[in-house]
Amino acid sequence: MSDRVVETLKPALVAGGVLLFICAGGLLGWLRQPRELRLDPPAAADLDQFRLMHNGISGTPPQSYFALGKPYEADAYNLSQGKRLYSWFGCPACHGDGRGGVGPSFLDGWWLYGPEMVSIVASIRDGRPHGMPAFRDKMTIEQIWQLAGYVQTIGSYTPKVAAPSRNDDKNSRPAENRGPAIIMFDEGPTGAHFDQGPSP
Amino acid sequence: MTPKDNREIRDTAFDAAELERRLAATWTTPPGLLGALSTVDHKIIGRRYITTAFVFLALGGLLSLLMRLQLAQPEARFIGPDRYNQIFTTHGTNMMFLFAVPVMQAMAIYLVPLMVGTRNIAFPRLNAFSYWMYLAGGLLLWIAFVLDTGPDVGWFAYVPLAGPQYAAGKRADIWAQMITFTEVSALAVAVEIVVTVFKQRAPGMSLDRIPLFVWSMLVTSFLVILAMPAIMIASTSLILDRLVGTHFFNPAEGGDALLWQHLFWFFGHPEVYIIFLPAVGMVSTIVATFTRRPVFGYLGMVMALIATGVLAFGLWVHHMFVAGLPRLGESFFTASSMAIAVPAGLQIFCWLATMWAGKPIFKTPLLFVIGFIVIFVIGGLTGVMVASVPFDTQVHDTYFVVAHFHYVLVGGAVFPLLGAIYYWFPKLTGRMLNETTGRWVFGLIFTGFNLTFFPMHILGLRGMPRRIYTYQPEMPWSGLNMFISLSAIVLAAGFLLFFIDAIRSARAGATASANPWGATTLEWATPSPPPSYNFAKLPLVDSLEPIHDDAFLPAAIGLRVDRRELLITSVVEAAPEARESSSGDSIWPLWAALATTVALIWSIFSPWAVVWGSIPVAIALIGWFWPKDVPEDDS
Amino acid sequence: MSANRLRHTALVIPLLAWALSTQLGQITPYEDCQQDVPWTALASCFLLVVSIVGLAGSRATLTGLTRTERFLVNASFLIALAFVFALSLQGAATMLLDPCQR
Amino acid sequence: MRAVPPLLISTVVAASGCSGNQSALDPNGAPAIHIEHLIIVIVIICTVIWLLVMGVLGLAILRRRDRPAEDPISEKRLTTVVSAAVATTVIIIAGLTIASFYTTRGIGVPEDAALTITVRGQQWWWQIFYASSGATPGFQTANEIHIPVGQDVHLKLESTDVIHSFWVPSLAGKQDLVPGRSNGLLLRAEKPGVYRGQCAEFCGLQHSHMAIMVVAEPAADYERWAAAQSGNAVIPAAPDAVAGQAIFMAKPCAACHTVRGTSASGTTGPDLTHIGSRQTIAAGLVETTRGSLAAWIADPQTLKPGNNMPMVPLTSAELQNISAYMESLK
Repeated sequence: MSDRVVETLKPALVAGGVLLFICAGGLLGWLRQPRELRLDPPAAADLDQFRLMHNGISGTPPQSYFALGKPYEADAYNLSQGKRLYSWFGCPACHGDGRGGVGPSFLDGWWLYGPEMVSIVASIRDGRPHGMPAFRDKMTIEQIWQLAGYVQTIGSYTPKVAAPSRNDDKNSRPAENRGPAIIMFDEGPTGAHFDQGPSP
Repeated sequence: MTPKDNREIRDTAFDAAELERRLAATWTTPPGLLGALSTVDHKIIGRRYITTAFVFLALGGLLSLLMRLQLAQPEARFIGPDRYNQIFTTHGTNMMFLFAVPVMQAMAIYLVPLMVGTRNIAFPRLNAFSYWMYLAGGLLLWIAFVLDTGPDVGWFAYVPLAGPQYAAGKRADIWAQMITFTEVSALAVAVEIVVTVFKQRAPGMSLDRIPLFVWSMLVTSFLVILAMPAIMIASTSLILDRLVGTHFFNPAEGGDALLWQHLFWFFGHPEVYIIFLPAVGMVSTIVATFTRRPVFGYLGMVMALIATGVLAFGLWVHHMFVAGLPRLGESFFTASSMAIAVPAGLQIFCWLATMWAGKPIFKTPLLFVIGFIVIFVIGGLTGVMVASVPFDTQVHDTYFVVAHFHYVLVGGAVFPLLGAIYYWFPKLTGRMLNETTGRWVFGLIFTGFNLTFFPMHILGLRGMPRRIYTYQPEMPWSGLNMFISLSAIVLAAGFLLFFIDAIRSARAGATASANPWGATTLEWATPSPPPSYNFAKLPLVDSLEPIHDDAFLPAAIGLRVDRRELLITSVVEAAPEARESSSGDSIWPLWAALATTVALIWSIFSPWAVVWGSIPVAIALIGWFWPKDVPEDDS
Repeated sequence: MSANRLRHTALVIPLLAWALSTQLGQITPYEDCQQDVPWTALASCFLLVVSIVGLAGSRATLTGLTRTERFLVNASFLIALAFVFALSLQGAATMLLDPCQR
Repeated sequence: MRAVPPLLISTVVAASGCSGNQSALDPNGAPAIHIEHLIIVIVIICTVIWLLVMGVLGLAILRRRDRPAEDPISEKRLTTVVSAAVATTVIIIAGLTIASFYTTRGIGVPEDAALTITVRGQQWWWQIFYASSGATPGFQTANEIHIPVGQDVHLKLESTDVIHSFWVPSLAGKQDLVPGRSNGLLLRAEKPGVYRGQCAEFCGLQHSHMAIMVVAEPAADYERWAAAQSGNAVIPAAPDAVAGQAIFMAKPCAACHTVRGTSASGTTGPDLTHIGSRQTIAAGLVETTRGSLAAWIADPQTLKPGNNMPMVPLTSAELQNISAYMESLK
């Protein structure tokens, strides 16, 4: 009789085995890099060392950025931090909720310096002509990367795995996790948009 | 086929040996993997459920040891705040949703059909489905935890912290969907138990002859049916807020952060009684068996169960005494919370009276019941304390409350549960647990528990809040915390010994007879473990104690033996009404559960999953309900 | 009301009265405070009276019951007593507490 | 509860003599004293009940059984005893409930408090606003509340992000700070002293390090303090502090923090105008000294992982100067 019991217990034992497997995985997960709350100073210094094309558009991030797993584009926590910084550092004063104002809009998918992280980081860090101030002395480089990741998300050029959190205030524009702009904004035969603020 | 034609295949037509052979052929689950995956036998599913729930208990226990390791010293650096928040959230969620509620329902899945004298639970395929859903929900939570995306917002997931703005990533979504899994499975089991108790009782088992454990599971099932929809609404609104962009809980857009708390605790407080009431039933059963007399005051016990069950729905605001509601409205909940002490006290007095008047035999199950009374009375009295608004403003969200609810839930539910495992282990496995080891298990757990949790009352009064991952060295808490952490090792050793004993005894324990304790409820009138058809002939019940000399009065019913048939009886008097077929084994519940799992997990990532994911669910349900061309019932 | 229905008033009326009172306790204190009328106390006392009437009604007809029926009626009477107790404590709260206090 | 608590209460009270402690058993404010009386009454009654129940349980286990189990007379006696026990329970419960209601009346918020202070919860610090009164203009501070002894103080509790809970156990029970709502709490210190409190509602990563200090002092001292706090920051004189001020303005610090009277006017971090006068920094994390300020500024994420202050790269000289400047802001 008890053999039958053992037999019928088998699926449960299998389930138990699976759970123990998870437990072992838990130890592995322990070793997995946790949510990065404090970036090592050398890593932060390295994030400052990206290379930019001479025209200020596009470039290459430092190798360490890829080694970290592109955390400022792929990690919801960093994107959410970026979103907070967006309001903390007064970005809405010029760019509004992303629709633009004094400064250009991020929403239309037409960016003067392109959608690459390096360009955005450079824009924030060093400033740009026609009124974009440099935030080099106001923010740490880690914050600048977080903010850049968020700004890139507003434009939503490419699909992302992660999305920043939604603000608990009135929704005045499309969400950051909508479909990528690259589909919605086909360049078409007409070329450049004329209504997006001053050119560099 | 007319009844006249199949008279020769009724159970009245055969002698005992032939009847058992034929019933076994009809009811037994086929061997092999397919058989294991498609079985609808309530005993197999019940055992699976219990085993899985205890695995989750062990995992949740490991998490609590990690927390104690971190809290043993001030400003310890063993676990960071991010991981700690995941650990305490997963510990709470796991213990409430994956251990406590399922294990109680699992005991009912196994025991209720046996105790009411029927051959299978009502809706057996739904039962199989509910187990797979439960397993999937548990795996979702634990896999997420391992991948460092475990929920980190507390098991209560208060908004706005769990809302779209402050809980980045998928962590809170995983929590909300995992709740949905367990809701589905718990609701399914609750419905099965209500129908089994109301319509499948053995003839003669009128409402005043139902065993107290069955009464408690009946009340619990109604609580599940009424409370779970509240959390379903809550978790669904939360996930809509987070994924779709609704604003139920967003004050900036006319939502309300306190709405979440009302919805959550409207479920959350009855949840405590969903866990506690089955334990009350277990205690009554064990007390009756080991004092050699029926429980004193059957009427009072039933009254207490129902009154507690209903009052449970009027207590939710006592979790919100400091949220800023009018004190007058809060005091209404003080009144109800205090009033619930009366039925609880009545139960304690009845058990004491039973032990006083009976001749107690101090086997391990009764030891756990005595431990239960010692601990639960403390938990109940601290419950009276936190029910008072001014008292609660000091101890709410402190370690006092941590101590209180562990006294209520571990003392009030886990102690009876362990007693119940020792008591029903022969019926579950056909073997006995070791009595000597059992005494050690009880001693270690009882001592370890009190040493671990009693000092937390004092910590709470001395100002230590809950859910902190560390505390500063200048706070006067480090001595007691170190003491608690060391005591937790004793407690863990007790549970470890229990698990070792259970695994060893399941394989090599002493073989159990049909009724090793000399008990008087129906499950003991069939072999240990019971055959697939539970009872060769259905029992006839003539009193609260239907077993006389280890046997019951067999009823001459005339159920067919060539297909699975049950007897349906009336709700109040349990008079026979009809014969009804009970479903056979089927793989479709598993497919349906898999399809639902895919849809639910996918919906964390895209709302479109609700649309596309419903197609496989529909296919699985069509397969499940495909007509079999068999008449359903005969009057 | 037939005797059969009257018997079950104990199970239904005090429970409903208590549930209603609990809900009103979340609503009326705001009105009390604004209008300076003790709505909560009035509602609470009224519901207490109603529940006691329901309780008494169930004791009016106890003859001619089967064993199971008598069991149910007795159980519901005892259950109802717990709710009358809770209601009277709620009534005491309305007497002692200021509805404006938060 | 057990026999221990009354004894323990007295030892605990004796042990926590220093008033910086946060303990519900060391009350120095009117509401907390009311509640402590209730706590003691309920704990004593419950301890007695528990002892009685345990006594009956022990007798039930140990008593000699010479009579047959099923005796109709003893059955009837049991019914009487159990009914009496239930009746006693009803009476005790009613008594405790009424006692609780009376205590509730004693801890309300008065209509006419002498002083109203707005406390706003933030992840993970307390922003505090004093309204202008008489000659003193309104001002903002953080993580430290000063109140005059023996006067009713009304706290208005608000939150800008998630739910927090204001709890200074030696002065009063706790009250939540809920976004979208405004709650109130009565504080009334009966004795001068420093009372520590802590956020009691789980609010995220640094819920553990969100302490608040309530300094109760005689009215004259309080007035002096309020007048000093409402003024602009002192202009540094020492050379290292002067250098520190320049660095503070040039580095990211000024983008988040306000130092009144300078160009630093960020609003996302705590107001630092008089940080040198506060007892602790980083919401009760460490005492305010030049060393702890330097440690905090050098690496806030190691001391309080996950908080919103970033690690700003500074040379050791810069760090020394900035901490000297911070310390000088008395």
